[in-house]
Amino acid sequence: MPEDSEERNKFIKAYTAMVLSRTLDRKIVTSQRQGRVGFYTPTMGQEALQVGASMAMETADLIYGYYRDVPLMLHRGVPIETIINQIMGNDSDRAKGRQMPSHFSSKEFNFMSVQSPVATNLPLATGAAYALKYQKKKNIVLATFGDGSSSTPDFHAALNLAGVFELPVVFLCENNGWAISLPVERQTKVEIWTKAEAYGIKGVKADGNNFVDTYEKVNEAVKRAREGKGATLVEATSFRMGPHSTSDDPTKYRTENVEEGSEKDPIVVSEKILKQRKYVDDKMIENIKSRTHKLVEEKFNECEKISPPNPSTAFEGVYKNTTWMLKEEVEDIL
Amino acid sequence: MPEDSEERNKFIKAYTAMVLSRTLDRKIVTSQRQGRVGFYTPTMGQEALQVGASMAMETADLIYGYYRDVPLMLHRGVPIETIINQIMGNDSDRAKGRQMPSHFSSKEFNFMSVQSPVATNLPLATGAAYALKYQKKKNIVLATFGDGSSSTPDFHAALNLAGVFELPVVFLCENNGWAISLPVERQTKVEIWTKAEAYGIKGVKADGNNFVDTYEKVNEAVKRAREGKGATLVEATSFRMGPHSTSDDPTKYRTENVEEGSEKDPIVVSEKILKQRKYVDDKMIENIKSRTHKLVEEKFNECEKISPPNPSTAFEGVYKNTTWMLKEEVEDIL
Amino acid sequence: MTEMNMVQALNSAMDHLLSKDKSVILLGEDIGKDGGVFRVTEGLQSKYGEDRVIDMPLVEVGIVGMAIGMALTGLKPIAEIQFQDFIYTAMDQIINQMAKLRYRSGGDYTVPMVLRTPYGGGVKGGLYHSQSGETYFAHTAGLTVVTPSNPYDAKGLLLSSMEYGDPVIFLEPKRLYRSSKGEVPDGEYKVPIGEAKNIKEGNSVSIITYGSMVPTVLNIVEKHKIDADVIDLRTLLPLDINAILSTVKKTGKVVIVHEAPRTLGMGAEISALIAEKAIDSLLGPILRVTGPDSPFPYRWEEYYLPNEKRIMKAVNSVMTYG
Amino acid sequence: MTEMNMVQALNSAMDHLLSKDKSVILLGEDIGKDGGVFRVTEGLQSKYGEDRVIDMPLVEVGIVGMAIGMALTGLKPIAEIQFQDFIYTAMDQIINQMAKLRYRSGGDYTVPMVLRTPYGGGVKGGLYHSQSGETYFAHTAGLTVVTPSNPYDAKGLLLSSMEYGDPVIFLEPKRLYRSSKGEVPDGEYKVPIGEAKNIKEGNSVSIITYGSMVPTVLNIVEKHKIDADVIDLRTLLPLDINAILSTVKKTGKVVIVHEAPRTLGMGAEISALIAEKAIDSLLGPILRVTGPDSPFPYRWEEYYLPNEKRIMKAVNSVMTYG
Ligand SMILES: Cc1ncc(C[n+]2csc(CCOP(=O)(O)OP(=O)(O)O)c2C)c(N)n1
Ligand SMILES: Cc1ncc(C[n+]2csc(CCOP(=O)(O)OP(=O)(O)O)c2C)c(N)n1
Ligand SMILES: [Mg+2]
Ligand SMILES: [Mg+2]
Repeated sequence: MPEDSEERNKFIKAYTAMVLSRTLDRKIVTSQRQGRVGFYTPTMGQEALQVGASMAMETADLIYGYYRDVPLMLHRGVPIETIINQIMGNDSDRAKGRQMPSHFSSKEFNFMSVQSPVATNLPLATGAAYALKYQKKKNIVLATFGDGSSSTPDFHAALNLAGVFELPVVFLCENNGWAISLPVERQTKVEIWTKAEAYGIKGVKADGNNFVDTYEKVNEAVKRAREGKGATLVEATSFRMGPHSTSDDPTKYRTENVEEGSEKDPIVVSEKILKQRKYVDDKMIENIKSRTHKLVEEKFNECEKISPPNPSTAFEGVYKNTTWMLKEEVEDIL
Repeated sequence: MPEDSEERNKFIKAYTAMVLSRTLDRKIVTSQRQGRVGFYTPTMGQEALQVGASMAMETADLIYGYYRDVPLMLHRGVPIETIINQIMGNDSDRAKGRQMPSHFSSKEFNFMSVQSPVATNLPLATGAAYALKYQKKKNIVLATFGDGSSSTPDFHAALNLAGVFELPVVFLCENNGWAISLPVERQTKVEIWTKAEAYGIKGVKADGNNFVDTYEKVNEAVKRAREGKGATLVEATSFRMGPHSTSDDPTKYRTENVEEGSEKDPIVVSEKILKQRKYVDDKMIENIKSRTHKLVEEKFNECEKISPPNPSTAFEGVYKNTTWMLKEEVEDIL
Repeated sequence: MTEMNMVQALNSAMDHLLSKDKSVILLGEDIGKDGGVFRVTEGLQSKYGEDRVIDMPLVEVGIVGMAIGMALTGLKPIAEIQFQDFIYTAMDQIINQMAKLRYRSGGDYTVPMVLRTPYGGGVKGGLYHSQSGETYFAHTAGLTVVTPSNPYDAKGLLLSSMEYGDPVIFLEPKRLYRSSKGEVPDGEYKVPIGEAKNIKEGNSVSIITYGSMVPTVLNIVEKHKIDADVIDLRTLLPLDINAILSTVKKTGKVVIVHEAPRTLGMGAEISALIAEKAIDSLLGPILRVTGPDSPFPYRWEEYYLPNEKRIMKAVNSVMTYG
Repeated sequence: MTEMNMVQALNSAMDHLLSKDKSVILLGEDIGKDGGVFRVTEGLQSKYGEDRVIDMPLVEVGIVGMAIGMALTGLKPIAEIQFQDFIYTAMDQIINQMAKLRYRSGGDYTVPMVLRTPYGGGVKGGLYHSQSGETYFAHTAGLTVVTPSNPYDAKGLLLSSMEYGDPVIFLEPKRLYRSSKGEVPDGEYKVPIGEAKNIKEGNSVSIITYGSMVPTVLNIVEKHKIDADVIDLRTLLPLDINAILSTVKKTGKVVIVHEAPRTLGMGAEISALIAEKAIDSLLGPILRVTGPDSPFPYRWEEYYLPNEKRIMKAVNSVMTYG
């Protein structure tokens, strides 16, 4: 093993976050089948690109993410409990179980609350970037979305505005090849990163299976944004190794798949990279995996024991000042 | 003068339509100032490009136009009365004055009823093109819109769908340099025709001040569409020589302007083209102008005499079968 | 007649329409190979082809806009929005194009089409997979809004909608997709648009409801042996004013039940119509049992939805009034 | 105090806000150099700069979305939609983001902002420049909806809205922009959100109205010397239930006037609240005088808008009832 180096630490941190996410993913999917979790959108296959992107970000940078961004959150430092509690919708969930699983939020780590309608976070990210620029802050915004989301109105609005106002925002398209059952080739005729040109912003493609490549591409985009050089659209290509969600049956529409542990699995690719640079050996990998496994089991069990929120919380926090109607209605309900 | 030729006839027809439109434009604007017309969006400056585009179309082709498309309609053969009656909102208007002036419609000439929310005709055009393709018709769709309209959700939706389904539709962006007070450079960072690439369709720029150039570019796009080769985005650059509408005061935001009769006036440019080819001389031009002037005066006066529609028509035709509520409401109203 | 659930009934209606008429086209997200996220269009693409059952890119405004364009050009489109919650980016196409084309063109251009979408809660969908947005459509002149509460009405209303000549917003109560079962004719039949159904006769109280709440109301009425006149509206725009006024005149006591939020929910219009046209028949207040004025929660949806406790409280309150 | 019309009052409110707080930002189409198509923002860009009074590209979903993002990041945006008729492409941002962010994030993320837009008819705008879409907003939990009927309320409500802490939909009755005039304080003051105003006392009939119809109603009441209690709602969500119930209890006779279409217009909710909570005070039917359930016509808008004939017919009908 080489001496501890900054890069080594970074890479091990990155790899650990990927493994943690994968382990958690598996745990949640299994628990869903057992009826212990209501729903989930697995993130398997997108770990490397998300962690690569996260490596380029500072904590004070703002993330406008989407429902598959668990690896990104974990690498950023969001406690695993935050993820699990959200999925459980228990009393420790910040939103008290109001949202479906996979709709995360962490103000502490500047990870904006996730909505379901895809890509509608992008105009918000543009507005946030405008604010940061106006306030002369050095921080920037990262907004993520899927390949299918490139067809939406909000994608068009946000990228054009980011171009016109030269905003410090990085748009990260997590191209996993599918929008539920629609393959990306049927979503649009061109590669998504090339759409940047239509908005006068920079476009770049990253190998999303390679966290180093994604890190480098996103990092360059982040730098440009910080230097006031405007927005970038990064397309990171990867695979959706699992189903769209736990409600989805991909055998209906999909013939090929990237298997866990196969050559293309981003975790396997990452292991290779770390080994090549001699940052880890098999034993360390085993170690990380078993530590992670233990951690996930522990945390999951702990979080599962947390009691549900009080039913009243389902009707609180709609406004700063609750309306008289809602007060009246809740009285009738509870 | 050369012998009558097909081209000569075509060009004279084109020029005549431009002059007719310009004359009508002036008449309506003047009448608006006199309180004889409620509102209007002058088309001055966009005559050449519209007539050029119209030359490439067959009557059975479908036009999904916008509020400035008077020259296109006139060249297509839509009677001048149809235009004037719409603007008057009189009893001979097909829509019985329900719509604001400039919101034309002519089912007879396959010119779709114009809406106000800009670019929302584009997805409709895409659907129409899908239908024509599905029905194996040889006809195609032309959809027009302004430069500002390229920022809208509907632009993005329509162009991407036209690309994905390889539809027989030509998108004609009438770039007059302004969206009310916003110059096109502030609307988007790139030339609009280049946005085609983001959708995998063909993009081309035409000199919209030159009807021959626009004709050729649109004609090529039409051919491709007819041959099943998919959609094209044509950007025809021109000028908005007048205000945005009769309610607009461009001195608030605009310093330069293209004056009527100046070198850049598309009517002047067209005269030059026709003279160069020896299709017309000054006398013929005078002739066309005075005939047109007379025609516009006559028709305008005739149409102005037509009585208003019955007030009841304002509440008819909402449904095939009027709802009981509306019946009851109208009884109360009338 | 075959026993079907609502998904099967809808599928059978579309199968029938597609087989009968080549101009019928389905379009929506994941409706083809995948058969729709609720399987309503299952098997139809492989039977009728990719150009007739179209898997659309992820753009609701494009789905609706394209369907309007198709309807304007001789096709008979049935468009699907995957969840009603995601329809709002298409709202401009619905309000400003779909609903107004006939009017603004003096009848030259019309939009005969159906826009289907699953709505309502009770499937653990949270804020964005549970909304009941019928008000947004029922307030919009030019639209027609229907919602079935059982498989028979689902098929019959869909067949009627396709012949209606104007755009129909077809709201499918997703909670009932599989739980509601019943006999459905194999061939063609119609359930008329604009007609409510008196699904249980009674004299002591009128319960007016529709869509997903119908089975709940019927169960409660049966369980508590309430002498209730129960109206299933079936069409939300235009409302069946005769059915509403008849039952009010009969009982004088009204409870309206729906899961959409109370403020400006359908109950508001129903109540206002009664207060306008049948005030003298009323023997007590008109009560609404509805979803509260908040987003729809993931946890505790059983509290959000009108339930036995709340419905019985309202019924008892009007029945013992005075 | 200065005599102002509504345009000037709104301009003065925004001028005040911009001068006081650097985090206040205006964004919209043509609001800068052009000063807005109704001149409401006239002179503000040259005074405060292009980065604070932003001329936006033609994309309503971008205007609203960007404003939300700004509000989430420490700015205090006032966004303008040029005509309310063009707001629908932004409806998803309004319903699914703006209205739900506080709730879905457990209060971690909030959206303090104002979305201004002119609405209503009477300016010869036809289908697409005359709509009164207040129902679409007032049915949406998470939003707050206000509409002034005079310059004083316009400025006072706008100043209150900017301190409200939640998103406010600010509907400006464009017909009154220049016709409504009155004394307006030069400095800061508030008109409270959620409070209606009894603008004329009377005992024989309650007329409940708001926004553009207020001057019409007042004129008619004066001209015909009707002993009417007139309520200007000012806030449409949440409604001022106390003001509504008080006047009903006082007069027992209610006419509601608005120009939005009747079906599921604000009148529906007002009527339903009364039928629910004050049925015993009623001495007759609750009548609604509203725009009909059709698009807004260019010609004959004077027939679309509630007018003297129709309002008087309703007033006489409830006053002579029984
Ligand atoms: C506006 C909208 N329409 C439809 C949906 C339903 N839906 C959820 S995810 C999804 C596919 C998204 O695909 P993509 O953007 O590629 O992201 P991925 O799930 O593949 O990561 C769809 C259609 C939605 N959430 N939002
Ligand atoms: C969706 C929408 N937003 C705003 C408006 C108000 N408006 C009318 S025309 C116009 C500018 C349109 O510019 P452009 O597309 O370039 O067409 P032009 O008028 O220059 O021909 C605007 C903002 C509208 N009609 N539709
Ligand atoms: Mg994807
Ligand atoms: Mg323009």
